[in-house]
Amino acid sequence: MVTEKNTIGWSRNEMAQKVAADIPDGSYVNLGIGIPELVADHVPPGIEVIYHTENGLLGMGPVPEKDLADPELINAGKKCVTAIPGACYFHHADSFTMIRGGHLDICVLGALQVSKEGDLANWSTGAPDAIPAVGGAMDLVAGVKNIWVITEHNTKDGKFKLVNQCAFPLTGKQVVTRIYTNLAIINVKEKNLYVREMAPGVTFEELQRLTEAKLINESGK
Amino acid sequence: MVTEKNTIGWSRNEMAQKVAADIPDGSYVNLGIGIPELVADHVPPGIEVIYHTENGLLGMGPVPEKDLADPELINAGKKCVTAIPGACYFHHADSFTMIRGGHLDICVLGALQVSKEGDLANWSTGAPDAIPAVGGAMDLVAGVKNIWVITEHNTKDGKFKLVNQCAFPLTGKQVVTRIYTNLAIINVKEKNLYVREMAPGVTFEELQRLTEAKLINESGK
Amino acid sequence: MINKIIYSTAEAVADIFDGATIMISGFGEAGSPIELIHQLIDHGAKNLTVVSNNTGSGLVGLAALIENKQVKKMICSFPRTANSTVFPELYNKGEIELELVPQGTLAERIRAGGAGIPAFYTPSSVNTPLADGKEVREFNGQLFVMEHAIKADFALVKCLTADRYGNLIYNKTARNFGPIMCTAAQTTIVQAKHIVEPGTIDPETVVTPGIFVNRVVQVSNPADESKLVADNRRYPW
Amino acid sequence: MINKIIYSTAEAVADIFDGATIMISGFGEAGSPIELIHQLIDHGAKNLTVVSNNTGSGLVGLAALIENKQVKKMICSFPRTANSTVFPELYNKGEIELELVPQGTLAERIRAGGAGIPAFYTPSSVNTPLADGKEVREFNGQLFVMEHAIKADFALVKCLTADRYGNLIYNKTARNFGPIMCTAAQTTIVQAKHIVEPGTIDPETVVTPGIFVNRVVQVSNPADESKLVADNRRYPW
Repeated sequence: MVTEKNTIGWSRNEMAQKVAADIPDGSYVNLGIGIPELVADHVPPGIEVIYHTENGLLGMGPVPEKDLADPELINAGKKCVTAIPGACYFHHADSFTMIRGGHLDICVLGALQVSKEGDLANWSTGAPDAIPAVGGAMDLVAGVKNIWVITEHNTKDGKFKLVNQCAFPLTGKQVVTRIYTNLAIINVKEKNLYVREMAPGVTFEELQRLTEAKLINESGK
Repeated sequence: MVTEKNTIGWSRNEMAQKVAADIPDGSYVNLGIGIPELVADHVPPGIEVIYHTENGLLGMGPVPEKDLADPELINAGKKCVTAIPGACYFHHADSFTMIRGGHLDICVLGALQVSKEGDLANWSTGAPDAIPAVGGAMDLVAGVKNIWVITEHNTKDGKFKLVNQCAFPLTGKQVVTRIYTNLAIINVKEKNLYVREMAPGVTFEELQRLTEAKLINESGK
Repeated sequence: MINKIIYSTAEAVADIFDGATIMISGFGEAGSPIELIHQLIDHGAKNLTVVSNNTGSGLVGLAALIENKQVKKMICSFPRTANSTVFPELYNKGEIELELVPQGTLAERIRAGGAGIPAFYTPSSVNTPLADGKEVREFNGQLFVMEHAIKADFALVKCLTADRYGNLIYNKTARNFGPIMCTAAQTTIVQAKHIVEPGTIDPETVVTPGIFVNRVVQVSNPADESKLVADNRRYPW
Repeated sequence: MINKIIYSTAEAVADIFDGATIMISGFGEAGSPIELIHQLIDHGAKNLTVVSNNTGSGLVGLAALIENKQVKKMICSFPRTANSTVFPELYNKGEIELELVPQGTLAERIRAGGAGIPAFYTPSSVNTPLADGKEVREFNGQLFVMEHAIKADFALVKCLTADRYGNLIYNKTARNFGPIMCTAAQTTIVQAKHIVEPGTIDPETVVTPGIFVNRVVQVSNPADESKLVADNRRYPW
């Protein structure tokens, strides 16, 4: 039931490229930790995107040369980054004014599960010995206009991630507007999942088989 | 019934001097518009006081030489001022974080009426054709630790200002901790007025006659 | 490419519509975007709700906007100042509405509007007429009044220096309401004395991050409002 | 004369008492006042409630304070990070309490504590387990959860440069929680790399006004936490 990596579907970098291609010029974007971080590497030339990192920087630039790394210039994943000309620093309350106040255009996050209504679970498996850790995810999904999820279509052991109802604790209810997986790009509209595009070699029937929630095909294929 | 100015009691400058003498070294102080502004002229040498003005300056200095006046460096009364070395500028929400958050030590305000319980009325006579204007007074009395009032003991037409109950709309309830008038210095403690000091030539009987609220004599005279 | 610079004040305010809520920075004349206000008079939008600490002086700037009958309602803390006659006259004739808000509550309501906080509790105005009709609630034995966020359709703000991203710095106490108003409006329009290349403003010292700004127009020699008032000038000239 | 400069970290933290609530700045190691934390370990105050975004790395700094059993409860948004083992172990053994707060709510609760706002409403965490037991209320058709201010007895904060009035500036993203924590503590204790004369910091660029700071101690060469962790160092040395 598992789709093998590198045999069918997009690679992580291809997924990130698909996300990057959808970011309008001039957008203010927050990229979550993990796969979302790859998106910045794929923004097409001529497109200017301003990256926000919730620990207090607007205008985040790429990872520095190793000997130029400054442990006091980091991103939300606590990796060393750089600042572009025209960047600015601010404190945490101001940073979350940007997030909660609706000033960011797009946030790209990872997911454990997404429901057909756009509910997101991405902070806790609810396992009794797991240390719960939420970070800024709940603020991001509550405040940013467009919440895009980038994720493998299924778990490593072949379980559904796009489900009818999230079993894991929610990060936010009806917040996700688009899902990029290794198999498809799916829009969440009016509590339904609409397939916009499928990876080469993926059929709609196959995609539905790998998805618990009912899909509606808008891909034209 | 009116006490004539310049015959008995303290002048405005003497009142301001009394206030200034009571400000501990190192205090953060907000001075209201009008008579309170005189206080800054009388701080004794060796005492360092940091003045806050709610329009965004901590470390307000004296009025500038006329040709050095900057219309973008003003106090709450919209008069040109200066900034001391070590001053800083900030926006209005941060300024009222200082006020509302209890960070200022003393605020000196004018008054229309003060009640025996420390209620203050200083923003509106409630007259039907008066334009109501409150400014920062309600925030100051709600947030600053010590609210001191500096005022003539009676109105120009001989009416009481230290009353049993304020007739004018309140600025705050049980907020005033000390009153400096041209005739006396009065502490407000546990809903009563305690006379700490009287101006030369003023007797307690005379003072009580000019005060609607009952006074308790702690002046030792 | 991001370029928020607009080349005329007329273009900057062109889409302000009748009935809009507009925040206007300034504490008295310090920080008041007088050229943008005058352009709004030329533009002519009516039935405006204006959020600003004062109501203007003389017959220029905000006072002129009010005299021109473009303002239906003022939300402010101190509607009378030394040279303020326009607002009091209209108010006493019942021709303009007033929502009087304590200055710190006004600032916090604007900040809340920008920060996605719909309501908060404050000790200011408890037991006064300005708390009438509002929810009062006890926390830790003390009373507080609930206040709601204020948002605007447009903010008109004056700053010292801007870049094409909309990063701003201000001059001295002219900063006042500018930074919080930038956060609370759908469209923030800024007049800047100087425009510089991105990176010229030290990233540690940016006061308003560009994300809060939509349009920047350069006004190299802004009028000195108090001089206009002293000279009995009136806008439109 | 006002002089908030203290000449030893020992003196700076001397009055921290058992059972105190302490805010500690930093996002990971960036902005973490490691020398003040180590001094607090030497000092030995127990049963502390610590408010900090994370729970420390390796066996130094905040992780060492926790390992030394001085912390009864953590209030934080992200208690596990790459090199964080001390907190998870104690938590799974039931030996330390955790109040998990969304990062933006944590920041806003601290800011509210400093600003005299006892409570506010936020959209963050609505319909999630972190809103359980909290008041949920509708404004303009949307649901919000009520959150309370957090105040502390002490704040331990790291900055770049300070003066004797307590005015502070920070370095890059090491600013993070420092400025708001300074406002929310009864006693704010700051370690600064540089101390300068008043007036040296441009008054337009001060990030934390001195009114929010009680004590400043110079730590000219603060340790690099990630290097200590990489070298498997443990405090006390």
